[in-house]
Amino acid sequence: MKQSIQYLINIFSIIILYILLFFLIQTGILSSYYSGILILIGINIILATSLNLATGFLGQLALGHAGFMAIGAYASAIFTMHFNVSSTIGFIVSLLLGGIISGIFGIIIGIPALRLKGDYLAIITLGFGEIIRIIITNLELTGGAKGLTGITRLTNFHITFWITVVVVTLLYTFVHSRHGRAVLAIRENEIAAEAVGVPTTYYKIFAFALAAFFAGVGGGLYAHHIRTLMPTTFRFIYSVEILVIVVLGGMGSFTGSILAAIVLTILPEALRDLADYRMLIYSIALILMMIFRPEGFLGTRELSLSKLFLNHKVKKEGGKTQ
Amino acid sequence: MLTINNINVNYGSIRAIKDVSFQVHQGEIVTLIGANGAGKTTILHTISGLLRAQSGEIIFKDQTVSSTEPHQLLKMGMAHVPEGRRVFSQMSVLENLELGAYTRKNKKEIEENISKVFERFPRLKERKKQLAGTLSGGEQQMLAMGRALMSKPKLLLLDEPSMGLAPILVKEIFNIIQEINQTGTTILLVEQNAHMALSIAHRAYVLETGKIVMEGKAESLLGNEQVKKAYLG
Amino acid sequence: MTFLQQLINGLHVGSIYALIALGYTMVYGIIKLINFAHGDIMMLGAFTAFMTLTTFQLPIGVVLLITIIFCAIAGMLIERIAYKPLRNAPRISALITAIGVSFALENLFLILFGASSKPFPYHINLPPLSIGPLQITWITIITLLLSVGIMLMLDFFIKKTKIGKAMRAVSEDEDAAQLMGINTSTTISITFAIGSALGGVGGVLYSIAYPQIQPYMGVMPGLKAFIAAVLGGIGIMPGAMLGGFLMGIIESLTKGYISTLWSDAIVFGILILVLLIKPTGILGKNIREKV
Amino acid sequence: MSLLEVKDLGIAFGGLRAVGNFHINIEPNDLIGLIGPNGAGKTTIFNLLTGVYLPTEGEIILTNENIVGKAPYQIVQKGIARTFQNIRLFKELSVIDNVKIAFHHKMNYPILSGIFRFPSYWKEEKQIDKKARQLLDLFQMEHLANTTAKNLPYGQQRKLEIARALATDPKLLLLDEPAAGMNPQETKELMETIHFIRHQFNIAILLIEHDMNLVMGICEKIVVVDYGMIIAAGTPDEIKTNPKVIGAYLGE
Amino acid sequence: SKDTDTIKIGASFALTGNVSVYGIAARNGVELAIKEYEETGGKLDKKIEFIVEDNKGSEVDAANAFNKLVDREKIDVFIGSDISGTTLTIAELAAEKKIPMITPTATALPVTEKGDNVFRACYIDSFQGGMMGKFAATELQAKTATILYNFGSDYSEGIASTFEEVFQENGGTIVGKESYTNDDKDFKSILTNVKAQNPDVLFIPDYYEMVALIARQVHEVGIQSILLGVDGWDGVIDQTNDFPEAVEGAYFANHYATDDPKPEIQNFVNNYKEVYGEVPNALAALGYDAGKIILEALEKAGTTEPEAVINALKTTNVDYVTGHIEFDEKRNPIKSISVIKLEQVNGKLQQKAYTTIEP
Ligand SMILES: Nc1ncnc2c1ncn2[C@@H]1O[C@H](COP(=O)(O)OP(=O)(O)OP(=O)(O)O)[C@@H](O)[C@H]1O
Ligand SMILES: Nc1ncnc2c1ncn2[C@@H]1O[C@H](COP(=O)(O)OP(=O)(O)OP(=O)(O)O)[C@@H](O)[C@H]1O
Ligand SMILES: [Mg+2]
Ligand SMILES: [Mg+2]
Repeated sequence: MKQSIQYLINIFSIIILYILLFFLIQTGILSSYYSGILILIGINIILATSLNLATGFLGQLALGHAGFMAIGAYASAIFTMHFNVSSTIGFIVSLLLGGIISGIFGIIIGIPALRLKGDYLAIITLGFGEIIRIIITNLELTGGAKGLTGITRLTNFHITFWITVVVVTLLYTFVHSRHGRAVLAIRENEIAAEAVGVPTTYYKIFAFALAAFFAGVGGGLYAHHIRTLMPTTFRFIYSVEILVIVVLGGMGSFTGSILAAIVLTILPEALRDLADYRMLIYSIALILMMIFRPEGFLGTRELSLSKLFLNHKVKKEGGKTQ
Repeated sequence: MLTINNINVNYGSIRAIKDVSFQVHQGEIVTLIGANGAGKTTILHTISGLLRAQSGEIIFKDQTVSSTEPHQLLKMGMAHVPEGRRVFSQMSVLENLELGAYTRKNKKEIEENISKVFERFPRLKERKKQLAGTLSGGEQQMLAMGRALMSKPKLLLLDEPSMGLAPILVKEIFNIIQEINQTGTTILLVEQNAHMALSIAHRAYVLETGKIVMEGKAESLLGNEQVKKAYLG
Repeated sequence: MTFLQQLINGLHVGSIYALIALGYTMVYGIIKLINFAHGDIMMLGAFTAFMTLTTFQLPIGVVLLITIIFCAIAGMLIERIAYKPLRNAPRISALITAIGVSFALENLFLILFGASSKPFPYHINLPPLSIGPLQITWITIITLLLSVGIMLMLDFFIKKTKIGKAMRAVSEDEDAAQLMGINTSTTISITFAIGSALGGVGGVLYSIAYPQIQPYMGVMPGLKAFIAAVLGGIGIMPGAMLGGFLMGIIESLTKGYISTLWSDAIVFGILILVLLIKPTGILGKNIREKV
Repeated sequence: MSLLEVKDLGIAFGGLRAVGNFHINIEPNDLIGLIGPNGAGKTTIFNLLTGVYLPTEGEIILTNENIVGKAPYQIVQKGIARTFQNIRLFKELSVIDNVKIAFHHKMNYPILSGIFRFPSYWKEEKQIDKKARQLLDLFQMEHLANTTAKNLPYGQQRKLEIARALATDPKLLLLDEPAAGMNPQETKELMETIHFIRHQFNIAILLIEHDMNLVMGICEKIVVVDYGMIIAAGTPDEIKTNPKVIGAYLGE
Repeated sequence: SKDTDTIKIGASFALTGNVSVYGIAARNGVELAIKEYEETGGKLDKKIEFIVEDNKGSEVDAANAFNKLVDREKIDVFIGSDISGTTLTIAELAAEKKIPMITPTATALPVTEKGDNVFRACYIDSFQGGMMGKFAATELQAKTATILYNFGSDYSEGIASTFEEVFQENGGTIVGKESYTNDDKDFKSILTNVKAQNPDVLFIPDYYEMVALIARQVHEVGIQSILLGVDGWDGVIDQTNDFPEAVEGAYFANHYATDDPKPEIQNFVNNYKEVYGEVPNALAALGYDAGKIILEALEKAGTTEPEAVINALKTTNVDYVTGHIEFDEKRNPIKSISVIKLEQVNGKLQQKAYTTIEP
């Protein structure tokens, strides 16, 4: 009973938010500058929540997320360019395709990589991310170093909004199913997880591939928003930037990732007028935020609208690594 | 030697130690007993400076040490054998012992001290080149104790030295504690094995959920019905 | 013959990686922090040397000394300000802070010195040593000797000296180390001082070999050195050295015989292979968690 | 028919032969103690039985099937559950989630059903919630269901670990020093708990313990190991008086 | 814009990040052009506002920066960006919004194909590469050449491939085509191969910083070939001051020569040095010219109406610092190329105008 009220409140708030933003954009109160930023926020939310699945919930430090994003971006862009896709349906197909290819790479990479732990895993995912980028740079199909340009603009605010909602919802429902619990158990104590009957390898790879899948979807949205893909964009520093969002929001908190994605997308924009000083201030802000809130904005907690409204305690199911 | 006045210790918002006061006099063995989670370890950590009390005062050798760093306390003569042994597992037995004498300068005295520890724990001598992490539980416990003795402490804090040891070793450990005490070291002992602890201690305090609920001579507590029921089984 | 020449080329790059990797590994070994800013400390060293060379025209020995001192102090300061407050925080938070420090240093120097490269004003004027058709530059010989020497010294320092032992104790168990009377803050400061000083030396040698300095110069060598450290077994001095040499040689040979385009991919590929066979690096000890 | 039959089990770490020639027969509903000096190889035996280590030699036959080489999670699914010498809970998760995770392999709904919340998800989740609460209730821990595991006192953590192991529905339960760090009173309660679960769940139990009150008090049979080899086996009374055991382990 | 008494010129460059070398120089050039224009009392009766946004070389930032300039600042014309990725991103958006745009430095072919409002001040890669190929084969009488290019830089790659084509058409043989990447500092393994090839000329199409590093090692390895370069080489003498032998005798294509006595060039060089404390490189010069081109088009159009400005841009036909500029129908400049030779005079390197190749 209580649960269904919670769901209703959440669905209702999302629709209200959408209508509000829709209205603001339609009337031109939010110009294309702002709607562009909204789209980026959506993409960053998708990237951060999906990385959070691997890093916050599964507990594996991964530094190759930009590589998966790149696969999704190139795959979906090549698809829409090749078939001259201009419909929303076709676009969604291309996003799924990007996600699936990226997910397959997630499995291929996950099988060997996930045998390692901690910093070694970080390095190996970093390595794979770079290899993916180098391959893209060397392929004809992807336009090589010259990049891929002339991609149709198919990403818009509406589609980004709803895909973001769907991605976050799916990630959330996954984490709160028996399979998600298995993933959390692995983070908490891999040996104990195995000792209570959880096939750890399977779930590690599955969670990793799922994260890669959604990163691919995010990449597809990116490709059809920015419309120029350069291999250099997907350097490991991009993976680091996504990781920063995850940690700042709180590892093991989707709402934290959402919050941090909003803050870290807007912050550099807000600092834009400072020109050369922009990145210096940004980095100092980053250091200060970590010093004063090392567990991130939300730690492992989830913000809950229904909690605000109903004023009762919502069970938490997160936790932090290490 | 050691006086604790009304200390309160929190973990985050949870108060683990509430208004605890007690003393340890020169030359004594004092034991703290209490159920799991009563706060014994927390008190030892607070005394040796690994944790900070929210309020209250700790006086060691007539000096207030409530905010003194652990490494300074060691120089003042306080050594702590923490729960779970905490030996440096990637270092050899000998290196562990040398680290125990980290603050001391006199090489010759250190040498002598090491041979004294080896005398007391012949097992360690056999294994002095071995990495501490590969020692068995009991040997690690001996090492932890020997390492603490290397600093020539005036006051030794012991946290459950008998945990996880085979019966034959439990007896040995308590013998050694008494021996150390007889050579002039004051001892504050925390034990689950209340029976053994009370039988070697001079005085004892009983801790319940962060508060001291009883204190007295060890023998009298050993005969106390309440204590018997709650801690001696 | 070209093969030997390529090997020598590889050793040169490798010894620079090794030098930087030593500092990386040192800091990692003690506080388990991937100090992302290490490459930028190297940049700091290069700029310090640049400034002292151009404004005061001091001899290179003095310049090196000043650089070492300056970098050591900078390293300690960074540790105190940015890392120490996070000592008990999740490790990954400290990693993010290190990334923040790295960005901050780069952008600070960008503002101070601009983005364009400055030619580094010191170089060794001796002609390369020729052995038959082989050419070895003096800077190669110096870096090679220096990195081997420093590695041996550091290894001795950490294994045998009192401070070295204290460092290892801190790295294993900070609380227990404190209970031994070790001042952990000081010990960690010393670690950072040494690590950063090495970074500084690396920066100077790097700038002599590739005489161009700019604010982002530390990023790539930093990353490569880190990979070298992991390859050899992070936290292990001879491992860093070996990893550095190997990386340099692999890079040089792939560039010479296969293709530059794939050289990074091949380096990463080999790294991945090594880690899969030996999950803790070439010299890493395989410590299984005891159940 | 024996529940578990172990023959000639052995393992070496590097040069060190930690366990050798170990053998044991466990019947359904047996309660057996495994004792021996520190470093004798007791925990290692547990690790071999649960698939954490691969034995260098020997057979482990669980109801007619050799389980050597099976992964730990498979062995759990076949019916051997365990607790750990140093507690390994899912620390940051709630008490009830700790238990629910252990029901994992008894649940059936597929991943898609979980993600898209098909009816099977709701049905099974509801069942499991009920079962988990019932189990906690048996341990008088239902009121702690939403507490984060790491915040439990030590004794409760041990109990939770046992409850979690039971949730996997084992035929054989391995307990590694369940009384370590407990005072005599708590140990007594633990003894009652062990008795209780043995009858309630009708399972066999093999336990490692250094607390002789507990071992002698509840075990019907005791196996003593030293240097990885069995040095004695028998009833508590036989063991208590066995000179080899006294010399190596009990003392006096 | 609606604002009648100011003209807003927007710009976006990489002012931070690892390609800021290019961005900052270009920005400085544009800034100087506008400053000079205002100081010398340009003929526009409106105030000029110059708004620059950093894009740190990232496409995302470039899109945001451009959108902000258009939506919030309501700019009339746009100058930027520096590298191809960000410029392509912006060109897409500028084409949609019909904002007159000129990139000072992005050489990638598709940039100006995005819309007829997009112009560029630099020559396209193929033009420059072709010219140098011909120069090597005919003027230098080279029979063999090795190309050493920056893989991953579309600029370097583009030039390399046309050079290869034209050099062969003119009877030359390419004996080696080697590549490196932007992150490389040590080229000895590649150069060891080049030494074995022993070509007449070694063509290195890249920017001066990389070139300075390579040239030094070319010398160390003992390669005797003539070095040949492109406009990106401008600035190389400052990098090789203490090691002039490295690039002595090399030729490179450029938009202009800093020692060119033409008053507008000397003016530019001196003013730039005064304001920014360094000798302007090609990127700065192109930025400067892009600024001037825009200003003159605005003047000629007499309005900020995009159509009018675009038409005015199309009719550009003036001598600038980087040469005489007219646009072809694809809005790429038709420019002359100066070939410069590096010579040592009294132990100091000097750029000598060697010849000019007309398009
Ligand atoms: N790091 C911590 N964070 C939060 N609470 C803690 C922490 N450490 C201990 N506690 C809590 O403080 C209380 C006292 O714990 P303490 O370890 O001092 O007990 P103890 O008497 O030593 O118990 P034991 O016999 O199990 O060692 C317990 O309720 C425990 O759960
Ligand atoms: N992974 C391992 N690698 C190397 N040696 C090991 C490993 N695991 C256990 N050992 C060694 O095997 C021996 C047996 O260890 P085990 O943990 O089984 O002892 P135990 O009987 O459980 O002792 P305790 O009563 O102290 O828990 C010890 O000497 C130990 O050091
Ligand atoms: Mg305790
Ligand atoms: Mg054991």
